[in-house]
Amino acid sequence: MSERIISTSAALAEALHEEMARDESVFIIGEDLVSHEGIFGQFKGLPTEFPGRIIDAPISESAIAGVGIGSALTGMRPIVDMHFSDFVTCCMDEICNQTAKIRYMSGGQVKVPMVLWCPDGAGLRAAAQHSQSLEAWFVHTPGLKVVVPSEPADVKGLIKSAVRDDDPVMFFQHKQLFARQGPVPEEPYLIPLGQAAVKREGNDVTLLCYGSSYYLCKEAAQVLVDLNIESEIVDLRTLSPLDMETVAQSIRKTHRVVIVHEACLTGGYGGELSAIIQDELFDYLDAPIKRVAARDVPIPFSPGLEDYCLPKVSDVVAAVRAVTYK
Amino acid sequence: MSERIISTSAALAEALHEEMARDESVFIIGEDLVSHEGIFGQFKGLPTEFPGRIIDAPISESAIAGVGIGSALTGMRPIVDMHFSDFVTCCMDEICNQTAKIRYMSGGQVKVPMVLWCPDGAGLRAAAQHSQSLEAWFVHTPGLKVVVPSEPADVKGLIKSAVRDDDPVMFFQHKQLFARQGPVPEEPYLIPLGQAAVKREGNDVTLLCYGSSYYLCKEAAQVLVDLNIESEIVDLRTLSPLDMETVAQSIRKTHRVVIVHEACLTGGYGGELSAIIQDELFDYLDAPIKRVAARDVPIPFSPGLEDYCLPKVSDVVAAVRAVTYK
Amino acid sequence: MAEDARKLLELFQCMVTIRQFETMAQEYFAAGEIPGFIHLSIGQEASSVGVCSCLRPDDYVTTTHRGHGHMIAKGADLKKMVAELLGKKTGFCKGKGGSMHIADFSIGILGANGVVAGGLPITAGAGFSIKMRKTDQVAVCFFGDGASNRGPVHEVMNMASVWKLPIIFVVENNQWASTTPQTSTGSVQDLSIRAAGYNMPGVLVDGNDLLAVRNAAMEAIDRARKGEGPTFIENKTYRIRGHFEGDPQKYRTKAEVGKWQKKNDPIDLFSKYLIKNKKSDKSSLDKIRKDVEAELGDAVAFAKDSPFPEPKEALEDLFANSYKGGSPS
Amino acid sequence: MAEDARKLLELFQCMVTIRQFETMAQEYFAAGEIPGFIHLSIGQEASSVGVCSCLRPDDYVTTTHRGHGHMIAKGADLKKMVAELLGKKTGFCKGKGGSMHIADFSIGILGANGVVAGGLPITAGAGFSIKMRKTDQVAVCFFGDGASNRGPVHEVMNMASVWKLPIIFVVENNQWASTTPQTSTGSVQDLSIRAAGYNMPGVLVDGNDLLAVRNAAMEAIDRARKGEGPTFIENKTYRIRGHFEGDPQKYRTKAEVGKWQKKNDPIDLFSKYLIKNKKSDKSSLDKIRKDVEAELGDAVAFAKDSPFPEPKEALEDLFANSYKGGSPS
Ligand SMILES: Cc1ncc(C[n+]2csc(CCOP(=O)(O)OP(=O)(O)O)c2C)c(N)n1
Ligand SMILES: Cc1ncc(C[n+]2csc(CCOP(=O)(O)OP(=O)(O)O)c2C)c(N)n1
Ligand SMILES: [Mg+2]
Ligand SMILES: [Mg+2]
Repeated sequence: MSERIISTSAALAEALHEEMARDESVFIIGEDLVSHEGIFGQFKGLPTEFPGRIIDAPISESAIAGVGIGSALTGMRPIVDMHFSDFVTCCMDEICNQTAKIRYMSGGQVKVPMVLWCPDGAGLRAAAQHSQSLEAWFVHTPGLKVVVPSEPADVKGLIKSAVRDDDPVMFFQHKQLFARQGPVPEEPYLIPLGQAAVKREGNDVTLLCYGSSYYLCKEAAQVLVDLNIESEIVDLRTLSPLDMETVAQSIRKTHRVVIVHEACLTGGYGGELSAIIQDELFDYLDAPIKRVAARDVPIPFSPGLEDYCLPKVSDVVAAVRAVTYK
Repeated sequence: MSERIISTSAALAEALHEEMARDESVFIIGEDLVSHEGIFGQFKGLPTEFPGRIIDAPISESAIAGVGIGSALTGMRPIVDMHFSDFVTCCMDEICNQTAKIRYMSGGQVKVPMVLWCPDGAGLRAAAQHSQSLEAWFVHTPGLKVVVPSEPADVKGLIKSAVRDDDPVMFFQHKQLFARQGPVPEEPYLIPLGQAAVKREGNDVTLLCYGSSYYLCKEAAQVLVDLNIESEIVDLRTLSPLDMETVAQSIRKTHRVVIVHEACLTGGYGGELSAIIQDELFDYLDAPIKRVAARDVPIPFSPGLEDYCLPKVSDVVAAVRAVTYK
Repeated sequence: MAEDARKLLELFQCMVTIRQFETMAQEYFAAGEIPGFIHLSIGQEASSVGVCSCLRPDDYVTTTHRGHGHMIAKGADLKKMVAELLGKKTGFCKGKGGSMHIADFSIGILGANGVVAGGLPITAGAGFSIKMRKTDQVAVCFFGDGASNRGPVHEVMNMASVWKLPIIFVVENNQWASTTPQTSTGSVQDLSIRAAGYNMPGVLVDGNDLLAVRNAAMEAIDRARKGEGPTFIENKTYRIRGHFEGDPQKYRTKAEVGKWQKKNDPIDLFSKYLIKNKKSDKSSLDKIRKDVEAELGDAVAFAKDSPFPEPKEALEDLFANSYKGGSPS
Repeated sequence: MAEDARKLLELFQCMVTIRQFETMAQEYFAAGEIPGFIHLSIGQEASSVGVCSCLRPDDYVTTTHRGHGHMIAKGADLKKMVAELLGKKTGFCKGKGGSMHIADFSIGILGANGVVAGGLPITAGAGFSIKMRKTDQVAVCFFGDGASNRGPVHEVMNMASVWKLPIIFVVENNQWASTTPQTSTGSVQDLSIRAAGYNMPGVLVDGNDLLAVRNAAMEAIDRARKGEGPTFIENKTYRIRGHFEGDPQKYRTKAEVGKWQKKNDPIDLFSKYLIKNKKSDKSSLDKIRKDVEAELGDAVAFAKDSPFPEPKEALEDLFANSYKGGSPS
C-alpha cells in the first residue's frame, strides 16, 4: 500500500471520480448533493467534473429510489444517496419489495446494477431519527448485498466494486468516519465484495467488526496488549455476502470471539454471526461468543445519554476479558 | 382449558368483540375490512356490531399508520390492519421512526397504545410480495413489542393483552393459520405479553418456535417419538419482550436446541435467539444450536418452488437428529 | 384521426385476444389449474390496447396486479404468459413470478406489480434513464383509481413534471378498488383534475372507447417524445369481474355490473363501430375470433405440456454476479 | 376583522419572543453550548403566531425540524424549551429529544419531527381521533415547501378531505428546501393550487403579514370546528438564516436574503402597522421587547443551572408498561 494519507470522504470521491470517468452510465441522485458536494464533502469535485450526472432531487424518497431501480433496469448504473440511512424507512417498499426482488421474480430476466449509499451511525447528537445503523434489516432481505466499510482504503476499493456489481448493493458509511484519514493507494484498485480483511493478527481472541466498530476494536487491541492479550481483528467489510472462510480460519486459531457493532444489540447482525459461528465451529469455541453493541433504545439527544448508549472501547476490552477469562 | 373448538379467525374475532365492547376507544382501521369482515374472516361480526369503529381507508399505508399513531397519542386505542405484512414497507417511517420512538424522544410524555396487526407468511402461492415474514426487522427496532401467536387460544389471550398494552405492539398472524382450529375457552382471559408456553415436555431437545413453526414442531415431535427422542416444545409467542427464563429452564434440562421459524434464515430472529442462548447457557449446550428456516430467496410463485423454500417437518426432524447425534 | 382498416382490425384482434386469454384464465383458475391469485381486466381492454398500440417495442410499460391486458397489448408471447400463470418452467419468469409479477423486459414491460402503485417509482427511473440516454423512448405507467391514493404517485408525478420526463400516467379508473368505490376513498371523482397540481396536462377519456383512448395516448406520447414532459390520462372504465377470481363481491349489485356489461362492453362497442363504418363485417370479425381461439389453444397446449421447474431452481436467479466476491473488473 | 389592542400587543410580544429565543439559540449554538443541529425560523414568525394564536390549548399541532416558533406560539414554557435545546434533564423531553424532537403534549404539540413531512400522518390520526371522540378540537400541521413533495402529504390530504377531518394544512413556503429553491423541485410555484386536487379550499397568504395569516387561519379553523373539513393554507415566507446553523449557504446570495430582511421582516411590518394605526407606540413596543428579554434571560438561567440527565436515564422512557409481561388488566 502506498502511504498517501487522505480522508474517507476524499477516498470515496476519488473512487467515484474514477468510476464516473470510466463508465458513462454511472450517475448519482439524491437530495442536496450539488451545492455542498455531498453533506459530508463526499462528492467533492463531482458536480463540476460531471455536470448533469449528480442530481438534486425533490424530497421524494420513493421516487428517488424508483429512479434507481427504473434506470438500473434500463441501462444505467445509478448511485442513490439516501441522505441519512434513517430515511430508507421512506422507501422500504422500493428497496425491499422491488429492487431486491425484481430480478428473482422475473426469473433472472434483468440485472439491477444499483448502489444505495447510506450514511449511518450515531455520535453527532442528531438524536433518534438521524443516528440509526440499520444494516441488519437488509441482511435479512434476500436479493441485496450489504457492504459496511471502515477505513478509507476499504471505501475506495469497495465502492468501485459496488458500482460495477450487477446487483443492488446497500453501502453504509458511518457519518463519524468521513473525516478520518488513512493510507489510500493512488492507483485504481478493486476490493471484491464478500472479502473480509484480517487487520491485526493475534492468537488469543478474534474481534469481528465492520464500519465504525473496526476503530473500537483497533483501540481495544492496544489496551489488551498490556493485559498480554493478542487480538486478531477481522474487519468483515461485507456482511452479505459474508466471508465465512476468513472468519472461521481466525476462530479455529483463537477459539474465542467478540463481535462488535454500533447497531443496537437485539436483532443486530451480531446475532446472525454468532449463530453461524456456534453452529459451524462449536467444537472450536472455548468460551461463549460475546457481543458488544448499542443499547436497545433509540439514540437520545443529550451527549451524556448518547455516549452511554453507544459501544465503547472499554466495553470491547471487558468482553474480551470475559471470553479469555482474564 | 374448556374444550370448545374454534378457528383462529373466530378466536381473534371473539377477542376483538370483547375488547371493543369493553373499551370504546378501541377501533380498527385498514383496507377492505368491512365488506369481507376481514379478508380472512378475522373480523366477523364486528362491522355490524360496532358500526363506525371498523373503518375502510383509502390505499394510503402511511396515512393509515399515521391514523394509528396520532389517535393513540390523543386518547384512542387503534388497531391498524396492515392487510398483508409485506405492506409495512409502505409505512416503515411511521412505524419505526415515529410510532416506536415518539414516547422515548419526548422523554416519556406519552403512551402509544396501538396494535399493528399484520397477516404474514407464505404457502398461498402469493409470491414474493405477499408472503414475507418480517418480524426480525421489528425485534431490531427499540420501542416496539412483537407478538407472533400460533394456536387459537394464544391468539385470543394475546390480542387482548396487546390491545390493552400502552405500547405499540406488532402482532403477526400467519395467513395459513386462520382456518386452523383449536380449543379456546369461552370466558375472557389474558395471556401476558412476554410469556412463552411449554407446549410439550421432553428431555432430549428443546424446540423453540413461534407462529406457524409451532405446528411444524408439533408434527416433528410425533415423528421423533418413533426415534425415541422426546422433544420439549417452547412456543415463544412473544419475541419482544422475550421470556428467556422459560427458554433457559428448558435448555438447562435438554442441553440441545433447535430453533424453527418461517422467515428466511439469514438475519432472522433465530440468529438473535441462538446468540443469547450460547452466551447465557454456553456450558449447558451439548451440541450446536441448529436453525430451521426458509431459504434465503424471495418466495417464488410456482408451488414446487415455494414448497422447496419453506421449512418442513422433515427439516426439523433432521436438525433434531443432528443435535442429538441420532 | 383516420385509421386504415387493417390497423383497426389489428386493434380489434388484440382486444379479443386479451378477452379470450382472461376468459381462459378465469376457467383454468376455477378448475384449480392456476395457483395463487389472479386479477382480470375483462371490460378494460380498450385501455390496454388503446394505449399500448401507440407504443414502439422499445418503449417501456409498468403494469399492475391486473396486467394481463397490458402485456398482451404490448406484444407478449401468449405461450410464455399461459405457462407463467400455470407456474411452468417455460413461463416468462420460469414460474417464479406468476400473474402478479409477470414481466417481459424484451418488449419493455418492466413488470406487473403486487404492490399497488409499485410501478410508478420504477417508471420514474425508466423516464429518467431515457432522458439521460437522450433517446426518444417513452415510459407508460398504468395504475388504478385505488392506487392513485398512494404517496408514491404524488412523488413521481411531481418529479416527472419538474424534470419533464417522457412519462404517460394512465390511471384506469374502473371505479372500484377491491371492495371500496372510488368515490368513498378518493377526494375527487375525476382523478385527472390532479394534473393541474403538477402543472401537466390532464385528459379525461371514456376508457371503453378504444379510439378515444388511442387519440389521447398518441397526443401524450407525441408530447413526451418531443421532450415536452408527462401527461396524465384518466381512462374511465369498469371492472366486470370480481377484484380477484373468487371475490364474493358483496360490495356491489349484479345489476350495476350488468349495466356496464350490456351497454358498455369495449369490444362490442368497437365491433359495432367497425361494422357501422364499413371497416369490416360480422363474418370477418368472427373469423378473427376463431383465429385468436386457435392461437390461444396452441398457447394453452404448450403451457400444459411444459414441465414445472425443478424445486432446486428456486435457488437460482437471485444474483447476477456470483454470490462470492461478485465484482467483474 | 378588528382586533382589540391588547390582543394585538400579545401577538407582537409572541413574535418578539420567538425572534429573541431563536437569536439566543443561534448564539448559544455558535458558542458550542447547544449540541447537534438546530434549524431557525427567523423571518417566519408571522406564520407561527398567526396560526397558533387562533388555536385553543386543547387543539393539536404537529411541527417540523424548524419548530421553535410553533411551540412558543402554542404557549410552550421557555424554561423547558431552552433546557431541552441544551440537553438538560429539566427540558421538555428530559434531554432525549433536543430541538428536532421537542414536544409538549400538555399543550397539544404532538412533536417536532426529524423526518420531513413526518408530522402529517400523525395529524391525520389526531384529526381522526377528534372525529371519533366527537369534540370540536382541530389539528394543525405545519410543513415546508420541500416537504410538500413527499408522498405522505398526498395520502393525508386525500384522506382528510374524504373524511372531512378537522385539519388545517399549513405549508410554510419559505422558498428553499435546504439547498434547493422551491421552483427547482416543485412542479407548481403556488402549492395551494393542489388543494383543488383534494376538493378542499386552498388559500395563498402573505406569510409575513401576521393579520393576513390570522384571518386565513381563523376561517379554516372555523370550518374545521364546524365539521366542514380541512383547508390548505400556504404561507409564502422566507428563511432568513441558513437551513441549519452553520450552513455555508453557497446556494443563494446575501443580497437575496437582505432584500427580505429589510423589506419584509414580519416583526418590523407588524410594529409599523401598530404604530401607524395608533394601536401602540414605539416606547410600549420597546418595553415589550425588554420584558421578553427579561423572561428569556430567566429561562436561560434556569436551563444553564439545570443538571444534565444521569447517563443511565437513557434506559428510561422506552415503554409505558413494564417490559416484562406488561399487560394491565
Ligand atoms: C401497497 C398495497 N396496499 C394494498 C394492497 C392490496 N390490494 C391489492 S389490489 C388492491 C385494490 C387496487 O385498486 P385499484 O388501484 O383501483 O386497481 P384495480 O384493482 O381496480 O385494478 C388492494 C387494496 C396492495 N397490493 N399493495
Ligand atoms: C424524509 C426526509 N428526507 C430528507 C431529510 C433531510 N432534510 C431535512 S430538512 C430538509 C429540507 C426541508 O425543506 P422544507 O420542507 O422546505 O422545510 P424548511 O427547512 O424550508 O423549513 C431536508 C431535505 C429529512 N429530514 N427527512
Ligand atoms: Mg380500481
Ligand atoms: Mg422550505
